[in-house]
Amino acid sequence: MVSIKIVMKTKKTDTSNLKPGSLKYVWRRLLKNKSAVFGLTVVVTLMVLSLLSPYICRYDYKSMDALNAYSVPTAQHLLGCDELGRDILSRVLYGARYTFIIGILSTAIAAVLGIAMGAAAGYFGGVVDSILMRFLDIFQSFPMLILAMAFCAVFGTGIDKCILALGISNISGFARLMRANILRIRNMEYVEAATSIGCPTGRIITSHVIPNAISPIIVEIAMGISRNGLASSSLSFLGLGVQQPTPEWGAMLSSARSYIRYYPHMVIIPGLFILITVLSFNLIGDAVRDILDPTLKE
Amino acid sequence: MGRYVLKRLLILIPTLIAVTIIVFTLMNFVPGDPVMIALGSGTHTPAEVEAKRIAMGLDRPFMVRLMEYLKGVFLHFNFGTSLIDGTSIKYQLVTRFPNTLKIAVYSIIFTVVIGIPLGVFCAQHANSVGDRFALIITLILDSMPSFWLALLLMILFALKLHWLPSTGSGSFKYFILPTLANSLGGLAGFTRQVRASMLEVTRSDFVTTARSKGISERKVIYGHALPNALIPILTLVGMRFGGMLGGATVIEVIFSIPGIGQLLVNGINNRDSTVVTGGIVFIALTFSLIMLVTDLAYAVVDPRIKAQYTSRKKKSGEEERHHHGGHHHGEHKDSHEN
Amino acid sequence: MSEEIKKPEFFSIRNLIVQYKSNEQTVYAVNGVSFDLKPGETLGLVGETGAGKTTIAKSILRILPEHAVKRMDGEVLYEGQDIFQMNDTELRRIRGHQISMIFQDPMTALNPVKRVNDQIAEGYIQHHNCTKAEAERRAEEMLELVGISADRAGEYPHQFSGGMKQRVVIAMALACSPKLLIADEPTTALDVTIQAQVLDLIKRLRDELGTSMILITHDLGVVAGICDRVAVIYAGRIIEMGTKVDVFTKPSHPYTIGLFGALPDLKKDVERLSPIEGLPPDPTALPEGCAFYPRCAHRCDKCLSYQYEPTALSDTHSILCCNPMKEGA
Amino acid sequence: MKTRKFIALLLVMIMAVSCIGIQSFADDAFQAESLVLAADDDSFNVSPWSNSQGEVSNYLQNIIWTHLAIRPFTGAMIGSGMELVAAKEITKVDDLTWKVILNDNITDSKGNVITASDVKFSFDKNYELGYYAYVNNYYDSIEVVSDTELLFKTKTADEGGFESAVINTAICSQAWYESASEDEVLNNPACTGAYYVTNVQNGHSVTVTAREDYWKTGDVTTTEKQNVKTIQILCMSEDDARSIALENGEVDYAQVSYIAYDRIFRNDKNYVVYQIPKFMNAILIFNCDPSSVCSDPNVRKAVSYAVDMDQVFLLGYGNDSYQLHHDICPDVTPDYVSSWNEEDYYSRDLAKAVEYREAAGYGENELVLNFIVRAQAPQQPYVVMQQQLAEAGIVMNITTYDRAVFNTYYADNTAWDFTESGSEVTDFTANFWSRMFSEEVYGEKGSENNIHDAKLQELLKAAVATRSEEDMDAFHQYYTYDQCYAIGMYNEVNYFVARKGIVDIAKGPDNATLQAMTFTSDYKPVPLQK
Repeated sequence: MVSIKIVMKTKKTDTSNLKPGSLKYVWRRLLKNKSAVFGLTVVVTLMVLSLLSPYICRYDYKSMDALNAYSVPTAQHLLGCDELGRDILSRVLYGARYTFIIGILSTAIAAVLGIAMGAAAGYFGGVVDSILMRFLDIFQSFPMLILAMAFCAVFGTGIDKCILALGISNISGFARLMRANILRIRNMEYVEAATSIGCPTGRIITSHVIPNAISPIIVEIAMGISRNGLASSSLSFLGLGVQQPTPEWGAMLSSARSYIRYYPHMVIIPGLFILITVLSFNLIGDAVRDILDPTLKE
Repeated sequence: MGRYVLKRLLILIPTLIAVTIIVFTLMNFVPGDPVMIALGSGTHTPAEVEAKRIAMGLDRPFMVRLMEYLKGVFLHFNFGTSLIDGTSIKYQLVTRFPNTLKIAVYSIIFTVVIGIPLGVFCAQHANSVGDRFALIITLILDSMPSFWLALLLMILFALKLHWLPSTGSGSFKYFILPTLANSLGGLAGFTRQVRASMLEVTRSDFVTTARSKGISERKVIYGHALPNALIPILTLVGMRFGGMLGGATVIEVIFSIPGIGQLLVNGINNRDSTVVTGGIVFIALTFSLIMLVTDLAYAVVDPRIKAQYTSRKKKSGEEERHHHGGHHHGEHKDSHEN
Repeated sequence: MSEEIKKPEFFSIRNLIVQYKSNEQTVYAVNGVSFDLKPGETLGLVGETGAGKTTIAKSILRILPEHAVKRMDGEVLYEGQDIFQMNDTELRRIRGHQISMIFQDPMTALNPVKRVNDQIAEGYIQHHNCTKAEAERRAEEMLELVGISADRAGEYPHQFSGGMKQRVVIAMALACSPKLLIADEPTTALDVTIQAQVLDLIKRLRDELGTSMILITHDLGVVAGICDRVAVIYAGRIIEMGTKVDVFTKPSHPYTIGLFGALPDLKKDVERLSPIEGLPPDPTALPEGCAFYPRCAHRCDKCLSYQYEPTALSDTHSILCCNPMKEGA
Repeated sequence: MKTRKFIALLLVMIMAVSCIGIQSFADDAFQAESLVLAADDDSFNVSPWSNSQGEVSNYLQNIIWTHLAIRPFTGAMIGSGMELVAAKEITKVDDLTWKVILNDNITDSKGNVITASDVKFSFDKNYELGYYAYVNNYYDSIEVVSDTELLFKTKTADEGGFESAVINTAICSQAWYESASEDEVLNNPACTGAYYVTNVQNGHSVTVTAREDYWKTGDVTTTEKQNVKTIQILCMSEDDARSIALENGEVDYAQVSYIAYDRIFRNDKNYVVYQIPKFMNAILIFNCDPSSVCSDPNVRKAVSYAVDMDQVFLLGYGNDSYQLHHDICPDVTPDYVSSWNEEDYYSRDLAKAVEYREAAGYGENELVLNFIVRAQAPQQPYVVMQQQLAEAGIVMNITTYDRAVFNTYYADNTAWDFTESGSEVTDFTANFWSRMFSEEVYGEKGSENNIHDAKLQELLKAAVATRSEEDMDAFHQYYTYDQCYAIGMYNEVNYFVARKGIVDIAKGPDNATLQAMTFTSDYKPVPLQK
C-alpha cells in the first residue's frame, strides 16, 4: 500500500470565499487575467490623456498651420498634421473622449431600455411578451447600421443624435439577453419558492432575478461599448454621425479618406486608435465572460 | 411541416405591413423637404418649387399617399417610383439585390469555411498557443473598423499588387476584396461561438459514450460532437446572413458595388422616402424569410425540433417523465417509501 | 464457474491513483485502489457520492476528461496487458469490444441527433468489418434482446422514455458481446418500477452472455440482488472487500457497519435509523491518517497515524482499518 | 461617401467653328474602337425623361436621345449658336409661338419613324412626369400641323424659355414607348440619338454603341458625331477608386481629385489632364432682412474685406486651381462684362474690414454672425473663413444642418446672417441676376436674401431688358460695391484625366461630349468590362 504523504492545506485563494458572479469576485479575478489588465490600462490611459490633452499637448487641437499641412510625423508633430495643418496627436487625444462618450452613453441607454423591456417581457409573459417580442423582431430585422442611419436621417446628425441612434438600435440585444435570463431563472426552484411564500413580484425581480442576470449583462455592456464605438466611426464615415470639425476619430478618418494614397498617416493613425480602444473593450468583455462562464475557460 | 410554414408566412404579413406603415410615416415626418432635395442645390424660384411638388405628388394628404403606397406594395408588389429621378423602385431592388446577395453569400461561405474548422481547432486545443494566437488575431480583425480594413485591402491588393480590380461588380474576382473586408471582422465572434459550442458538446455524456464504443477520435469529434455543436451555430449563420442582406453598406459604398445598402444610403441622404421605405420593407421581407429558412433547417438538423412541427398524434409509447435535480432523487425517495 | 487453466489474471487493477485539477486546487479522487476480477464474476462497488466510484470506472477505459486530469497512475491489467500503456489503436480494440460501459444518466447518454439503430450499429461495425446491413440487423437483434420492438429502430432518442433509453444504452454496450461490462449506477436516474425491470434485464443478459461485470452503485439493495463480491469505497479507497456473504453478514469496517445501520430493516422495528454523522471528507484536503477518523464511532489514537496497511479477515474478506470491529458488535 | 457633387462644365471657346472644321473629312471609319470611363455617380436612368442628375445621365442624355435642338455653349440661343438636331428649321412666329420644321427621315434604333405627333407626345409626357422644372415653367402645348411641321406654344414670353424646354426634352417614338415594358424602357430603349444602349447593369455600368443606321448623314451636330464605336461608363463614386482604376488600366477617362492630379497624373506623360471649371459657382450671400445684423451694408462690407478668397481656397480645398470671379455670375456668358475681372474686388484688407466694422458701431469681437452650411459639404473652407474673420474682430459661428434640413433654415429670414450659395447659369448673366434678385420672382420676400430695394429692381429691369454694357455695369457696381448684397467667391476647377491618345475631350455646355472626342493613332483603349 503506497502511503499518501500528508496533504498540506493549500493557502485558500482569496476568491473562493466570494460568491461567484458578485462584482467583487469578478473584479478580483479580472485583475489576474493578463489581457484584461492590458485592456483596462489602455482604456484608462486614453481617458486620462484625453482629459489632459489640452494642457500637455504642444499644439491646440484646433489651431491650423498652413506651412506643414499633410506633414508626415516629425519631431515637432509626433503624429504629423492633417490637411489643414492641425496637429494630429492633440486631435486624436482630444478626440478620444467622443468615442468613449458615444460608446458608453449609447450602451447605457440601450442597457436601461433593453433590460426594462426584457424583464417585462420575460417576467409577465403572455400578451406583453408577444407584443414586445414582435416589436423586437422588427428591430432585429434591420442591420444595426441601417437602423442608426435611418434614425440620423429622421432626427439629424451630430453627437447627441448619434448617441440616441446607437442606443436605440442596440436595445434588442439587451432585451433578448435579459428575457432569456429571466425565463431561465424564473422557473428555477428558488424563485418559485419565493413567490410561494408570497413576496411581491417587484422584490423578486430586484433581489432574485436581476442579480443573477447581472453577469451576462456586464459582458454585453463591455461588448456593446466596443461595438458602438466602432459603429459611431462608421456613421461619421457615412457623414451621418459626428460632423467636422469635431475631432471624432470616425470623422477624422472620413475627411482624411481621399488622401489615403498620398498621406496614409492621416488615415492610419485614427484607425489605429479606434482599433486599440475597441480591442481593449473586447478584451475586457472577453475576460469578464470567461470568469462568469467557467466552462469556456478551462 | 407545411402547416407550420404556412403559419409562419401568415404572421409575416402583418409584421411587414406594420413595418411599412412605421417607416413611411417616419420618413414622411422627417424634417427637410424632399422637393427641395429633388430640385438640387442652387436657387429655385417659388413657382418651380410648387410645380415640382405637384409632380412628386407631395401635395396630396399623407393618408391618401400612405394608402396608395400600401395598396401598391402589397397588392401589385410595386414599390412606387423614386421621388428624385422617377426610376421604379422595384426595378432598383430587383437589379441591385443580386449584388448584395453575392456579397452576403460569399461572406457567409468565407465565414463558415474558415470559422468552423478554426473554432473546432481552438476547442480541441483549448488554451494552447494556437488557440490563444487564433483568438487574438480574430479579435484584432474584429476591432478594426470595416471601412478602414476595406481601404487598406483596396490599396494593398488593387493598387500596389495589381492583383484584383479596385471596384465594380462584374465576375467573381470583383467580389474577393469586398468579401474579405465584409467577413474578416465577423470571424472573431463566429469562431468564438463555434469554440464555445464545441467545448460544451465535447464535455457532454454522449461523446463519452461514443468514445467508450471504441470508435476513432476523429469520428467522435466530427461524427458526434460537431453535428450537435453546429445546431446553435445555425441560428448564428442565419442571423448573420440576414444582417448582410441588409447590405454591407459601407463595403458597397467603398467598392462602388450597386447593392441595397448603397440604395438605402442614397435614399436616406436624399430624403427619398419611397426608396427608403421600399428598401427597408424589402430587407425586412428577406430577413424574415431567411429566419424562416433557418428555423426549418433547424428542424432538419435537430430531430427534437422536427417533432414539434409534425402533428401531435404520434407520441412515444411510455408516458414521458421529466427528471429533476441530482441523481440522489431516486434513491432518497426509494428509501423512505418502503 | 469452471476453473481456468493458469492464464494471466482476467482483469485486475493495481494501485490506481487519479487526481483532478480545478482552478488551482487538486482533487484527490482515487488514492490507491486495487482489486481483481475473475471471468463471469460480478463485483459491486458501493460508496457515497464523491467517493470516486465513477472515476474508477471511467479510468478503466481511459475516458476521463483529459483537460481535467492532473495525475493518473497505477495499472489496469486486462488479460495481462496494461491498458494505461496501450497506444490508441490497441485501446480502441478494447473499448466496446472487450470492455464496454453503461452510463448513469440515460437522458444525456445518447446522441440526440442520431437514430438509435445507427448508434448501436456504429459500435458493431467498428469491431467487425461487416456491411452496414449486417450491422443494422445486429442492432435490431440487440433491441429485441433488451425488449424494444425492432420497428422502433429508426427512431430518435427523444422518442424514448428514460427506461427505454437505458435499454438502448445496454443494447449498445452488449452489441459486441464484451467480456467485461462496467455499469455506472445504471438505474439511479430511473423510477423504482423501471429500475427493477432494468436490473433484471442486466442480470439476465449477464448470465446468458457470461459477461463479468463491475456494478457501481450506492444502493445496497441492488448489490444484494446481483453481485458476487462487494467492495466498499470511502474517500478514494476500498476500505472493505469480500464476498456478498462476508460483507452483508459480517461487516467489519466501522463505515460499512454505519452504512448497514442507515438501512431500514423490516425485521427490526427501529424508531429512528442511525445515519452516519458528519459529511464525507473534502477531496481537495484529505485528513491525515484514516479518512474516516472524524466520523468513526470506534476510533482510537492509532487511527490518526494509520498508514492504510490492509488487514485480512479471511482469504476472501479484508478491510483497511487498524481497529476492526468485533463480529456482531 | 462624399456629397453627391453636381458635375457641370462651362465651354469657353466657340465649339461650332472647330467642329465644322474637323467634321468635313471624318469618314465613317471610327477614330477609336471603344472608350471606357469612370463616373462619380452610383445611380442612373437611361429612360427618355428621367431627371437623374448624375454624371452618367449628363453624358448620355444628348447622345442616345435626339432633341429638337441642343445648346453647345452657355448663352447659345435659337439663331445665335444653338444647333438644330431633329429640327431642320425653327422660326419664331410671335412671343408665345414658334414654328418647327422636322427632318423627314428620323428613325430610332428599333426602326420606328419619328413624326411631329411623336414630338408632341414627348413634350406632353415630359410635362406630365414633371421632373424638369424648366419644361413645366415654359412649355404650354404643341399643335401638330403635318408629319414634319408643328407649332410650339410657350407659357411666357421670357427670353430663353423656349430654349430651356427644348434642350431638356428627349424625343422618342410614342408607339414604342406605350408598348414597351418597364424593363425594356430601362434596359434596352429604342434610342433616337446617334448611339443606342447595348447593356445596362443598374448602378454599375452602361454601354452604348454607335448606330450604323443613324438617320442624319449631312452636317452633324456635336452630339451626333460618332468618333467612338462603343462607349462604356462605369459608376465609381469613390475618388480613390477612380484614380486607381486609371492607373490599373481599367478605364480610359475619369474625373480625379486635385490631390490625385497633383501627385500622380500631373507629370505622367502617358496621361493628359484637362482642367474644367465647375459648373456651380460659389458666392457669399448676406441676409438683408431687418432681423439680421447683415441688413447694415457696413457689416456686409466688413465681412467681405475680412475674407481672403485665396487662403480660403488654398487651405480649405488644399489646391491652387480655382478662378476667382468678380461677379456672382461666372464669366461664361456673352453679356458678362470682361472689365469686371480687372477690378479690385474685395481682396483682403484688414484695415478696411475693421474700419467698416467700427462704422457699423461694433467693437472688437462684438459683431457676431451666424453662418449656416450643409453638413455634407466639406467644412475646411468655412473653418478657414472663421479664422480670418476672427483676425478682424468678427465672430463667425458655423452652424451645420443636414442637407435636407438646410433649405428650411435658409428660407427662414431669422435663422441666418450669411452663407455660401450658388446656382446654374443657363444663358445670360442678366437672367442669372433676375433669378436671384427680381421681386416678380420672389414676391414680398423681395429676393433670395430678402432685399427690399427699389433702386436695385429698377437697375435690374434695365439690365435684363437691354443687356447693354453700361446697364449691366450699372447694376453690377450698385449691388456689389454700393450695397455689397452678395459677392462672387470662386469657381472650383475639376480635373479630368484621359489616357495618352485622347487629343481633345470636346467640352459640351455642361460636360464632355464623349463621342465627339478626337483620338490619335497611339490611343490603345482598355478592355470593356463584361
